[in-house]
Amino acid sequence: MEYNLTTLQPVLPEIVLLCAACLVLVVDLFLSDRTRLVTYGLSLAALIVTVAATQYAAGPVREVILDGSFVRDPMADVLKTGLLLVSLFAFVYAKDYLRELGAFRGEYYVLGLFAVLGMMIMISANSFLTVYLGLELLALCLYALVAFHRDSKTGAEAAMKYFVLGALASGMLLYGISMVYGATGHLVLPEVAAVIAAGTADQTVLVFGLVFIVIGIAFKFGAVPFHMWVPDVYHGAPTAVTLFLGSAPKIAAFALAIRLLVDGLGGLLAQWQDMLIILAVLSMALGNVIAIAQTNLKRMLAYSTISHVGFIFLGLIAGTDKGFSAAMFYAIVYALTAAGGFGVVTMLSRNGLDAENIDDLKGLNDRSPWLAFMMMLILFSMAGVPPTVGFFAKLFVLDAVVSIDLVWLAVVAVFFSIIGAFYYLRAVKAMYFDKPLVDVPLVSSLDTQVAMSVNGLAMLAFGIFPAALLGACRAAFGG
Amino acid sequence: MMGFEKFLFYVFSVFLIFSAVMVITRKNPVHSALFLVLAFFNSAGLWLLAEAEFLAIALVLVYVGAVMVLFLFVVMMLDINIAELRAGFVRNAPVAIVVAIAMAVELLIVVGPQRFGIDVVAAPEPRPAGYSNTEELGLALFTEHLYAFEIAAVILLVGIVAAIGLTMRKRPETKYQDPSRQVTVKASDRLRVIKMDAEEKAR
Amino acid sequence: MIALSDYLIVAAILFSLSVAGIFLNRKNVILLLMCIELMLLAVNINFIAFSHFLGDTAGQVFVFFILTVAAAEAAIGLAILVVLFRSRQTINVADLDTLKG
Amino acid sequence: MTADWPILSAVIWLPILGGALVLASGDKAPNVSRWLALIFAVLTFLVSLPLYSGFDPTTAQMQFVEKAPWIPLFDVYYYLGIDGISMPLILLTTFISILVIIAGWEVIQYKPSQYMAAFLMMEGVMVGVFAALDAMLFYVFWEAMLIPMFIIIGVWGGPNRVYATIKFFLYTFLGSVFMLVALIYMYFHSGSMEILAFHDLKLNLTEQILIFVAFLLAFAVKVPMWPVHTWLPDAHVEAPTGGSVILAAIMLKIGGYGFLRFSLPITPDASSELDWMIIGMSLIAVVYIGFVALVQQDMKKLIAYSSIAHMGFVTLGFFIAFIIMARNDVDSGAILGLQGGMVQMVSHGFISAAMFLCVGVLYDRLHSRQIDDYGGVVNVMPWFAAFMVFFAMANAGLPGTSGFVGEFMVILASFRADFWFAFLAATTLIVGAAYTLWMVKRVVYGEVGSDKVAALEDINKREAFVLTSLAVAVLVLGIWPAPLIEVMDVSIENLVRHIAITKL
Amino acid sequence: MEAILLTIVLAPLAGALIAGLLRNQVGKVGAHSVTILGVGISCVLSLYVLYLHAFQGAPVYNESVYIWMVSDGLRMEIGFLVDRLTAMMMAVVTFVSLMVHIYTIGYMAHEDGYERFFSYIALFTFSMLMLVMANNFLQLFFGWEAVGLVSYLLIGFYFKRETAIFANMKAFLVNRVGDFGFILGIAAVAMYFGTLDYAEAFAAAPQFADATITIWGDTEWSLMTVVCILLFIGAMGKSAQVPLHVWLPDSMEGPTPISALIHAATMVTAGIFMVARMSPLYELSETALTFVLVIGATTAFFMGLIGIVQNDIKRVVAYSTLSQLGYMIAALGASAYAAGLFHLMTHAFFKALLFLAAGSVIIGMHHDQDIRNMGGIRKYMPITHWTALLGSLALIGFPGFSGFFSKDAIIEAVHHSQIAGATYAHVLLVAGVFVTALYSFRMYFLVFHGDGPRHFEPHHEAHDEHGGAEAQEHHHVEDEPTPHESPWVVTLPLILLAIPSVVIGFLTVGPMVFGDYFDGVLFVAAEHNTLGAIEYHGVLGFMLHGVMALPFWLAIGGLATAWYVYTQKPEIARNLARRLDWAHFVLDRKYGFDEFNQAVFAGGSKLLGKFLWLVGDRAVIDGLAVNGSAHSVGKLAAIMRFVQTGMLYHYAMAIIVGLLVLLGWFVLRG
Repeated sequence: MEYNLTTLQPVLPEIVLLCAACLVLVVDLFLSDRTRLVTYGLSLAALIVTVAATQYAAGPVREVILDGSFVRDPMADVLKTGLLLVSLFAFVYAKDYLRELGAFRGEYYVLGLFAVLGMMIMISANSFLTVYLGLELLALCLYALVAFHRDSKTGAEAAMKYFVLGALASGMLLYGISMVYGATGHLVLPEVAAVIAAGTADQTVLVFGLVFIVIGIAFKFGAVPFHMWVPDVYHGAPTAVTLFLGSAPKIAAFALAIRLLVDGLGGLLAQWQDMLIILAVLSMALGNVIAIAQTNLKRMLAYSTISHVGFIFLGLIAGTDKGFSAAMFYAIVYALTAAGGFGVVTMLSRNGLDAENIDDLKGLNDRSPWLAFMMMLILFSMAGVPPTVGFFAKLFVLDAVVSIDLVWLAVVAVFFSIIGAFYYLRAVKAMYFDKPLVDVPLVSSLDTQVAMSVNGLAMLAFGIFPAALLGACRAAFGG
Repeated sequence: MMGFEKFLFYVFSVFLIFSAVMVITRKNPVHSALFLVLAFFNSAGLWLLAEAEFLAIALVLVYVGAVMVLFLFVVMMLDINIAELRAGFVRNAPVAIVVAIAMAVELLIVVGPQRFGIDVVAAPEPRPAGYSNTEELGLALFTEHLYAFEIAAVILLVGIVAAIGLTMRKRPETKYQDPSRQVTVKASDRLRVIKMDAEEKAR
Repeated sequence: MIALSDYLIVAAILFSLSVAGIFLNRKNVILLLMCIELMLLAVNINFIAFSHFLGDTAGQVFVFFILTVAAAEAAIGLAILVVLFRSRQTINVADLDTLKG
Repeated sequence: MTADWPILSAVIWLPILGGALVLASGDKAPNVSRWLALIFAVLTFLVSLPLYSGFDPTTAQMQFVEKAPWIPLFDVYYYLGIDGISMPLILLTTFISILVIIAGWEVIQYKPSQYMAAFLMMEGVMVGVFAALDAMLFYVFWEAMLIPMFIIIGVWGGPNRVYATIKFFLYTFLGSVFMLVALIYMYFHSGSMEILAFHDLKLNLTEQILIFVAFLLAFAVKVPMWPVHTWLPDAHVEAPTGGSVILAAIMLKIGGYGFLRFSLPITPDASSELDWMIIGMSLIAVVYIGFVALVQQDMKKLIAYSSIAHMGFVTLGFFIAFIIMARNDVDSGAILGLQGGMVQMVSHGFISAAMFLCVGVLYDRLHSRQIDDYGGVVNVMPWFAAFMVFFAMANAGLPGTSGFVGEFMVILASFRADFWFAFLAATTLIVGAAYTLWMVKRVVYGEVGSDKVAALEDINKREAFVLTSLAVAVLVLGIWPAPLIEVMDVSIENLVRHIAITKL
Repeated sequence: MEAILLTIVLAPLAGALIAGLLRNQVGKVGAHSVTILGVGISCVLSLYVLYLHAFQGAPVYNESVYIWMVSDGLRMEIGFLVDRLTAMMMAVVTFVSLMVHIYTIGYMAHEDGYERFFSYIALFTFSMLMLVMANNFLQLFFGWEAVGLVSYLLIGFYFKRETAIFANMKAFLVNRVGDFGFILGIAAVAMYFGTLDYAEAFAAAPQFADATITIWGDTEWSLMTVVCILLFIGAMGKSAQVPLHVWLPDSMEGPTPISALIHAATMVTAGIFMVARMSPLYELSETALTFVLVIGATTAFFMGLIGIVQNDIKRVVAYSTLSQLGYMIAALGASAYAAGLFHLMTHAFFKALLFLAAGSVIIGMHHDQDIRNMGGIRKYMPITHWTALLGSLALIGFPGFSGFFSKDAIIEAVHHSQIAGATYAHVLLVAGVFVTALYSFRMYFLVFHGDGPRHFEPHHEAHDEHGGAEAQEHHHVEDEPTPHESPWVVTLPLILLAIPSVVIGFLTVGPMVFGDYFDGVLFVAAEHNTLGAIEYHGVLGFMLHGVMALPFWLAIGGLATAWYVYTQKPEIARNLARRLDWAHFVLDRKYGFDEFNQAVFAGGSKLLGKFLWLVGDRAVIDGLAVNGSAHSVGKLAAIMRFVQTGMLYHYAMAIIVGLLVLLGWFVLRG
């Protein structure tokens, strides 16, 4: 096996990001709090450069290098780009919040960059080993980020819960991987798939391992009943972290699911389909219903996330390229939407007040009509109301399940989305119909404003022109 | 006929399970930690039986030498009220036992001899003499699994950054000088003259 | 001869015990962490057994990385624990209930 | 026929663009927003006129067709076109929108730019609903409508607006999502999202019934039909005048339009199978709601209930067609009923708009919608009273006003289906007159009710203009409905031919 | 011809629009000038048209003006059918209308809303003309409802008066009940005959003579019976037949000129006109004719009875109108369409006269309408007195007066009728003659005879309600405490109406009732030809025959009784009222129709409405279904959130249990 720059080209984005992250890490050591903006700027630059590298490395042909542990395919290109952009938004939104909080430290960006790296690794993973390592890299960064604001009691509590449950889930995932390894004798996903396709592996053992693996995936997504960490962590973490945690990892989780369930265990489609149906229905039901009872905005969005996970699962359940691309579309769109949603929450949390209750949205239209409008677009997108992109995300996954004659599942899904609409509407209601509780005008820096505008209008733009993104998602699955 | 290997296997297994049971039932976390060390030792023994010598050693070194010490350190450092933490232990026991048995049954049904017995999966030929498990592992690590190895490095780096970032804090009571600030200080930073209108005397 | 199933059964029992441990020691975070270590141990036994019986080093490599990750994980986990203890003066899980509902 | 230039697109996007501009103009100079909004509304109306003048009433083909790929991977096209069914409704929309802008002129002081922008955008979206020939495009417009309306009711509405607007949104959302599933299902089976392709899609009876029910939920809520009507009174009561006008004049029509464009032609056999249910619901709407309207104390609520009753005629007219076609001894009447329903929609668009504007005129002055707070308005507002009585009469279906035409046609047609249908439908002559005139009696006539009423000023020129425009429309349509009928004649005939053929 | 007809119709409309919409510009004089001009043109041209048809034998004009719409092959048009019947109606309508216009100048001189009033009555003229000139059912219904609208507006002319605005709503609603039947009748016509055109419908009708339809269960109904009765229900509403008569007495809340025009002479006769117009249909259903006959006769007698106990001068005339309408309807039921129409015409003149005279008296009495307060007015208002006397004589059917011919013809025709119910009808109609004479002359004597106004005191309440007229009235009271003759604009119409009231019957009974005037217009089946059964040998012979018949003597008896009781022995009336207090009570309460309607229909509707609203909408649909489900979801959410305990071990347990369940499900299963 020869290594040279040419063979390593597919892995260029990861290399670039790693180098950049290390650079940020080192540079940050020499910065004082006043010059911390350099870290911020470098981090953004790192992401942008990585985007460029991703685009440079991109191509329609699937490439597997590094002895089968790394794969770069169109799906990876799209997901990575999406991931990086969403992270970019998250980093921008986080800046002002962290400064106000007095926690504008380099660690956020360093750990954030490493988390992004972890996710990219997951996206490009081609073996159980890489999947696991990417997952852990992400998870470890996130655990640390959640506890990152050391003065926050909720942060530590959330981090502890997240950590224990995360470790438990990864233990289960590993147990599953070990069983699949035992049954097939391979760790590289396509080889596993080949063995399963050949039918020589013991089906029961495979399904046995599959159950554990599905649990690992479900945990990462936050699907019911493996969702319990989601509300508490979203709620307890500093909003800037929730923002990051709630957006980009959904893309990675999608990649995780595709890599494991499709690339590796595609032969067990019938089994994991049934499992995901159960999880999807539970997620949509529980997420939407409990969200109604929430008064904390972050918590509400957390439950909303759970319900959206149900929808992403719908696309996976279909088990067709159409379904996968629909789920991919959904995941990317949701990540972008969630970034915007939590971004607004960070922007509200100014002047040292951590505004995170729905009541804090009150009168937003009076305080900042533009921000309110963006938030409205985001909320309607989450609710799936056209012409926002959230609608198309839902449409495509529904189409996917209808295509496999699971009309009942589509009906269940839309039914719960009605319940879901209620709490989004309540937030819109607070912004537009209620009088503000405080009269402080909202100020935010230019970069935040620009990012928020781009983010909010993207909801509309992708809604009116969904074809491009859908096309990219379809192309990722050979459509 | 029960070979010596088999005998050792049983010994290690029984000790392993025994120590695992002790881990989860001891009142004192320190005892638990120590039993966990014992469990690691026993499983290292099992791994030796499975010809994974390097990992057996690594387990002892990494886990017993580092991780468990860390555990113990933390347990000691944090002044923990043991009694409080033990509350409900007995009450939880039945549930725990039921769940554990259910879990074990489900697992054992799958992993039992029916599928993985010796007659189903033949024991591998013993490694030839001179075989170095470490060498083979090393080769695999630095060729086939180089990518993973690099990632593991990053993970460790993150571990360091995170652990330091989380636990290290500048103590406010510690007084220290910052030369750069001393040099750049301006007079206006130190003293500000505020011009005030004369106030009327309150009536 | 030691059968593969023997290893797996031991691992399975270990796994079950770790689950039981989670149920038993619900209040002590450190013990929860230890139980998870037990679970990882079970996984590792699985991998090594499979690796042995399959004559494939990949399983051992996996275990190697699990050990690595587990070490980093333990470091971070304990760091979080310390942070938690500093802010709460307790590691009683029952007291970690500000976030709920 | 394809237009030389994309008129339909212009009619859709011009107001939306205008809305964006108005929104951008902000609230610093409210008059700029108002004039800008008015200019765009008038412009849109002018642009929409060629739809009538250039319309070819001799063909049932879609006209002014525009087709461009939108989401090719999903076979979704930006596909617009109109026939005789949609064209009148589009003109109605552009016409009413102007009036709404004018009606909100100085009444709206809180964030006028957002108010105007919401209405303009809604105008474009509603036109889109009528013009869309692609099911997904239709659905997008259909749902997009909800957002501005939600905001309009919620921001500029009355005290209980939050309940009303959320109820409105969820009700309609509930109805429409199931339609979405049905559309997807048909897409799955036909491989096309074109509505016209759905028309020819073979479906067995079970499929048809399920699809029909899904559509029914969507359209029945929108119309609204009994028993899913309860959002309407609440929404109307709380909505600002302009909101009520748009809601009553156009939004409800979209439900009726949906029946014509989707339910009937796509699921003719299910429609035929379940016609009794729709007819029952329609008749209940006419009778039951009439009585409910009778006892309302709130003017807007009363008019809202009356809207439900009037829309009952629309659905009745649509579905008696099946009974008529099933009868051997009657050879015509189906077209009459369908056309009657259509005319009733257009007419109700004018009349309900006018009624709500009348109430709005009073509300702007006294800030009360309670009938009891008024009385003897005619003494101080004679011109207003004249309009109010005129529109009340139109609402009661007086011949010579547009309100009569549709009801008359539907009664005539329903008699062909069953004597008792006509009997029950005709009770509206009595009940409809009763609740309308009783309200008029209590509000307009009598001694001056209170000092507040005594201080009322008669309508100003702006209000007079709005009400006069509507009065003219109501009269013209009542005295000479032939142009309207001619426009839709061929399309409806074609529809009837289509639904007469079973898909089984 | 079309130009003439259009001018006839549109001239009043133009007047109405100018007077109504430009009222601030044209002012009072402008308003009445323009409307009188319009109606005047219309009247002159109508008379010309009548002349053409009656004397020149002009052909029947049946053309459409424009197509209203064509839907589903059903042509709906606006068009004119002008034949002798129409021409007669047009002449009557425009003439009476013109008189009323002129009269109004005086009557309404000091009222608010002067221009509005003129606008309304001109609009009414237009509507009525549209009604009578219609050549199809649609336009008939147009006119039908349009006159109803104007009637509504005019009854509620004094919109401040609670009774007035109650009355106008009541009038409209009761009419709507009639229209309810009417529109169903039209629907039936459209369905079975496939057309709304009179000529085509009449031509198609005979084919359906034996057709039946099922409405309820398996009972077969004759189609023609159903159609005719449905249409007749419309006529019952408009022509105020029992039980839909309740609105007419209340309609007296309107100003007197419109009581004359609308609620006596023209609009209320629309029902009679309509049935006559539909004679080709009615002749096909004997059941329907019986229905018509019975309703008419019942109305004629029982409504007349109420007239005896009324004290409001206008109400007496109103009940008289009801009764006379009953006569007309009865005539139709007996297939004596010509007689009915003839009575319609004569009645239009003398009843308009009576109303206008009553109005004149009311002016003189300064808007006091209670006849008990009047008396001896003949001294002060000679013209009014004499014209009223002539009108009353015409009304009771005094030989030679117009009413005599028409009423006698009706009674004779009913007498000859063979259909079921004819005997009942005959008895009632004959008895009605006595009643008519009694109430007419009761009023006459009470108002015009006796010693001076018994109680002359301006009715303050009434004045107050008249708003602006108040100051004016006080002025009058101070200057002239006694009634005085009305100005010429009031008396001139009285005189002009008195002339036809007296002579028109004498002049036209021959051709109209027994002659060929209506040939080709009215259709009478041979077996129903009751008029043909009457032996007619010239006007004088008819009079001679009439004088020898019972009705004449009954009329004289009624007159004499009235004279005796109300001028000589007033105590008799009081004693009688006390003795027969139950009868008096029943009559005074008008048989309780109003109370019944108010309690059952109005009250019942409100109750039903409340029930449906509060229980149906609020409680069940909104409460249970809508908010109920929303609340239960909310409750569910509130409960389910407790699953999220915040306890780490619960979360871990969830994961483990989830694992157990999934394992159990998927692994153990297969």
